[in-house]
Amino acid sequence: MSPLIFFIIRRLIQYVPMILVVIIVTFLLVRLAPGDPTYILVGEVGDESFVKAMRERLGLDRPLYDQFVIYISNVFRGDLGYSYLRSEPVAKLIVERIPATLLLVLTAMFISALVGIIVGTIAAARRGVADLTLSTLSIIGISIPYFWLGQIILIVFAVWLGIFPLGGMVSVGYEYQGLEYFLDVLYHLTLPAMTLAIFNIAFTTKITRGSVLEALTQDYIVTARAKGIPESRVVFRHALRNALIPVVTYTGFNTGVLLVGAILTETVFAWPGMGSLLYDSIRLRDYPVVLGIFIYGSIIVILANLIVDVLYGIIDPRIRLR
Amino acid sequence: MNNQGAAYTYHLKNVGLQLLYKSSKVFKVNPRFTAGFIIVLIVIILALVAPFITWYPPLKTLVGKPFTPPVALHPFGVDDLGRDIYTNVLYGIRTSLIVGVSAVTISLAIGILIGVIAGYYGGLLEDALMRITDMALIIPQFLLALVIVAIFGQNFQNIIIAIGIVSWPGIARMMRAEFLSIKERPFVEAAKAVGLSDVKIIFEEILPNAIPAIIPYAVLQVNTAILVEAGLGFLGIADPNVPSLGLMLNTAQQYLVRAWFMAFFPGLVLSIIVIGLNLLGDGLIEHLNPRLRKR
Amino acid sequence: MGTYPLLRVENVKKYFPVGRALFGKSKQYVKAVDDVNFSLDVGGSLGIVGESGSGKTTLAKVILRLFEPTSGKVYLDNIDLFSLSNKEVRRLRPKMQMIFQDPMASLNPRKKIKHIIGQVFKIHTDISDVEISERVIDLLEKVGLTPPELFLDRYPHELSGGQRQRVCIARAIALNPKLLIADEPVSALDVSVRGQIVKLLLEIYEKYKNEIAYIVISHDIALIKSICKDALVMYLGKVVEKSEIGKIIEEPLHPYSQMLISSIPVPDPEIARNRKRIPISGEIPSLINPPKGCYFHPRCPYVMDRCREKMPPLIEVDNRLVSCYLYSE
Amino acid sequence: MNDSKILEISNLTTYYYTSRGIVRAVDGVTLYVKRGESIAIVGESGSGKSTLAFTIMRLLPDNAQIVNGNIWLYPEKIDLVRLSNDEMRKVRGRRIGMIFQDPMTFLNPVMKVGDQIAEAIMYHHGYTKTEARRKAVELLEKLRIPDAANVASRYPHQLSGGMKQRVIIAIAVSCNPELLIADEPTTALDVTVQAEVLELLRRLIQELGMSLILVTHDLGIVAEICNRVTIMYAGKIVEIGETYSLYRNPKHPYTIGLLNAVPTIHKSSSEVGGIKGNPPDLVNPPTGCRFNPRCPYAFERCIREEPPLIEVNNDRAVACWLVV
Repeated sequence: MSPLIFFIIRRLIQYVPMILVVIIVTFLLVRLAPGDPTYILVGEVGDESFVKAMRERLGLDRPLYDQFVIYISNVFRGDLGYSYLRSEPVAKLIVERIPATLLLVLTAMFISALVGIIVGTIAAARRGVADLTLSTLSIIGISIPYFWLGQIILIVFAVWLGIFPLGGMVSVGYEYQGLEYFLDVLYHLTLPAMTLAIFNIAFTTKITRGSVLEALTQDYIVTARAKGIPESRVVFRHALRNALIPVVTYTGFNTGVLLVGAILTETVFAWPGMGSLLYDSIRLRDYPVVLGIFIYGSIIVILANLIVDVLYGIIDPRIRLR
Repeated sequence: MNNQGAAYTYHLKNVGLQLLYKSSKVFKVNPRFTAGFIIVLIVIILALVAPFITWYPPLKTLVGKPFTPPVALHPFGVDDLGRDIYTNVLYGIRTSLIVGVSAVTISLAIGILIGVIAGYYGGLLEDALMRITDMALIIPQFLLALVIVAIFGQNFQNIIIAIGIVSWPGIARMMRAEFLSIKERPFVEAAKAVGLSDVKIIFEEILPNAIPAIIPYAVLQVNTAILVEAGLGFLGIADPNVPSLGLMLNTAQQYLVRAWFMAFFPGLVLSIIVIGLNLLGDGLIEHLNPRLRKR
Repeated sequence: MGTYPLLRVENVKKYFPVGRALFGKSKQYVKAVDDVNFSLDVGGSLGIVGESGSGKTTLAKVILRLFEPTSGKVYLDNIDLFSLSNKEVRRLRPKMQMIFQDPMASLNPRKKIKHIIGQVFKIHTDISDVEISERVIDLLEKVGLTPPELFLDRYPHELSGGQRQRVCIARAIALNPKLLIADEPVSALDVSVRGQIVKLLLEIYEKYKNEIAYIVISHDIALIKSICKDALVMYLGKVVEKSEIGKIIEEPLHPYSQMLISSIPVPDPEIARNRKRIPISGEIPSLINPPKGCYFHPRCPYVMDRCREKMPPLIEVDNRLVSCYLYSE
Repeated sequence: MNDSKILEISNLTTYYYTSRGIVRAVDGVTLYVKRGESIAIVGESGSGKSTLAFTIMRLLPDNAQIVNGNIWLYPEKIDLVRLSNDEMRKVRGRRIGMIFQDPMTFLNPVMKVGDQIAEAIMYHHGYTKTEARRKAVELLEKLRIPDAANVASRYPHQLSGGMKQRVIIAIAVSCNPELLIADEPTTALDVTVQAEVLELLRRLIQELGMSLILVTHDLGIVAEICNRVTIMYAGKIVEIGETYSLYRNPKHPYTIGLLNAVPTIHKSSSEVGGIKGNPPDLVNPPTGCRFNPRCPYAFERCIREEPPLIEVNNDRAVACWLVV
């Protein structure tokens, strides 16, 4: 077995049980919560007969152990319960919303990786005023809460200037097709993606600057300079290549933050992803959906971490062989 | 160090001015730390004197005409229910700081305990604890806190506890890393060699050397806690009886087109708090990293 | 008084598990110390020589029970150290002390000198604080940190390298140990300061000759020669040669000892350029996968067939011990 | 041996600017290196010997600065101190190569060692990647590395310490520089490996006709390979001389002390001396002769006045009032 495959398998073994843990944690929380867990698993609905039917279906009248087994097997079959308020299965509701969220997250991620790594490297290599400005900006960038940043961007660009839509993903009332549809989505995507990307650019810049700076103090940089190769090659080939390892790791850690960021940003722009769904469900006390979003969100983050971790092993030749 | 200099610092230590002397050096070296320190200081003072510089009770409705834009009597405007935004923002700072500090106290207690046990004893216990920590680190902490508050009830206490118990893993991990590296340093072995007991080695030799590395991260953790609270508030998960910057932004969301000030001021103040803490924490990290400082 | 040696080391082994299989326990071991035997009388001084990875420091730490042994026996003053509980070992610590390589790292940076040394008395005696500080002052004088008052309230980082090592030595001799192990005591110090510390170690040795035994660990044979009477050469966790230090330098028996002696740089151009040289080849192999047979055979200029088969035993040749087939039969 | 100079350093002064104050690491050093010669710069940590080496290469950290002096590189007699960064880059690697102390940290961990060697060849000679790689393998073969092609395609962490140090040497000599600067090249290695690497180095500079500046604290390895020795103390040269005569007849009290301070296998333990006191703090060095607080022969003039480096005979210069 090649070391890389071995490495990937090892990581799979590490990550998959986490999904199980998330489900167990959810179950325990529901059980530990004060009051009748039925209301959390079913939602605050008035219909007595529906509640009774659900209690039987979820085995809530049976011992804890049985409930646990039923819960786990339900979740693994993709059955997260039924949203009485929306008359739809929770899983269906969430799965429909995932693509929109992913579109937002991936766009922001792509832009910020591109911009953040370049800006961060330049800040680290240049030092001086440019660095001070850029790194101060990046601290401010990661500090501003994205939901507020989104609100301000919305007020300025949509309300005051009126050059972008107030929200949504497509223009209501038009049945665009093909390219037109694509452009319309892009038009709606601009502000939320910008909001999310600003935070993430700041984050990536900060991490990149830090680790390029660190890399530039390493001894092998002296060796590279002693060879007489151009400084740009020293920075990009020698320092950045090494600095990318922590950058990738932190990007992995940050997927959770980014997903949460997307959820909050969606709320501002009424972007039809998991975030808006979560916001509405909290207001309506539609707990099955809230729990479902927690489980699905965790799974997405776990998978993202798995991918990043494997990537990490590919970038750094030392990791694989450990 | 030359003798005169040594004698001088020695003198300072004796008169208890050591801390001042050291921090004066920090300020000179790191402008970012200084800026952060000043911002945080101002924020703390504002939180403390809030009752004396506001002229309405917090959360009281109809003290002004709803949706009044900023005027002298209502510097930040009036919200949809006629509450004075300026008053609620100042009390909101209090809430943010209380949440930040108490939640971090909880997470420090859990994190240090787990980190110390894992770092010092090692073996299977460490493996198990660290596996749990890694998982807890990956699961989106915000969503977990949200679920906890949502199903346990939206009151102030629950929010603090929820934020506290979801944010320990970072501290635990750092603490363990510090312990592992300090444990390997020869002075710990030397302490063992002269016959110090485990408990004494942990508390007298290792912990005092590990704590300084944790401090800047604790500062940044306060920040995270404040942001999580605000985020929860923004989604509507908050205690309605406590002024909260996040909850104000939640209300503002419905009136963005009509009342920009409802979103602008609470968010601005929230951002300033977080910027201050970030500058402070970052400056501390940079100051403590000798390799970066040298350049 | 018995006639037994102060320190007896019998078949001591220390294996570290390495690598972790996907499931279950690891099967590979690093044999850091593999079956070491020697004894040391009161007044004896033994040097342990070896390059990095030879297991010399591990051996010292196993003897002092800073590492738990894999197997074997160590008797100090006829007490079976390996059979003691952790608590009992702690009580015995004053009798066996160690001086570490890096004096800066082996002093707690957040404690004053008086607390670092005073701690020893606090743990093991119940003398008053006043008495402790008298003893500390006394010790500082003994190790040449004069006037002692100047050092009591300092932190380690306020001292020079040589002064720090003196503090470490003071701490080690505070409770009159029977066994004193110095692990590379001067290698972290400035060259011009090394002589001072060597002198101090010799002074202490002269003073306590009738109650103490010394072990000095170093990669530097010259250092060992200036402090010790006997030496033990280690290679990959095994003892390959043991005898009086002068003999090892004059006429090393084991090919590895020969290589080691001939590769030591001599600060005298005449000797350096005209001495006989053993051709040097290869590097120390990995401890995880040591060569079959004699561990040294891949680098040995005199390698024979049976060297590749089986590890040669440690045999006696004119009052010296060597592990090499060149000297058997 | 050709008697022409290859490098001449005159009154070179390098300071570090630290939070504690100005560290006078190299303070008015004058020195020359002849073509084909091996010269040692010996000193303890903090003597400024490494700073001197890095100053010649202009590879100082940001907080250090060349304050004064010249470094002339012959035959053109260009002053390295005054070259632009771009011009200096063309000197590095191409005309002066450098070997570093710790093979563990001085190689890029995520780059194959063959590529690390090939880099300078590509840049200075305009070779293509494939050509440069082939050249790198040839170099490794010259350094007696078995299976060189295979070694070239490995990462540093897959090689042993001695092997890595050979890669560092290969990088330094890859463009056939006229001068090689080695900063403690064997300190991080085991004794047996050290001997092997030294032997290799000696053979290599002979074959390629390079000059060598060997920076070290170890008087032992100097005796093995250098023609001339420079002793530095606290940022200044205290004695320069031809190796044989300097070891046999050291003149400066520091040199004498240093030769006595190291135990050797040819000395009995009673002969081991040592120098009292500690190396000075270069932020606030002693007045007069910097060695005076530790010198057994110091008299009043030594505290007052700094002794100049005076040539006492053909091959020896000493900075000491006793010798004047």
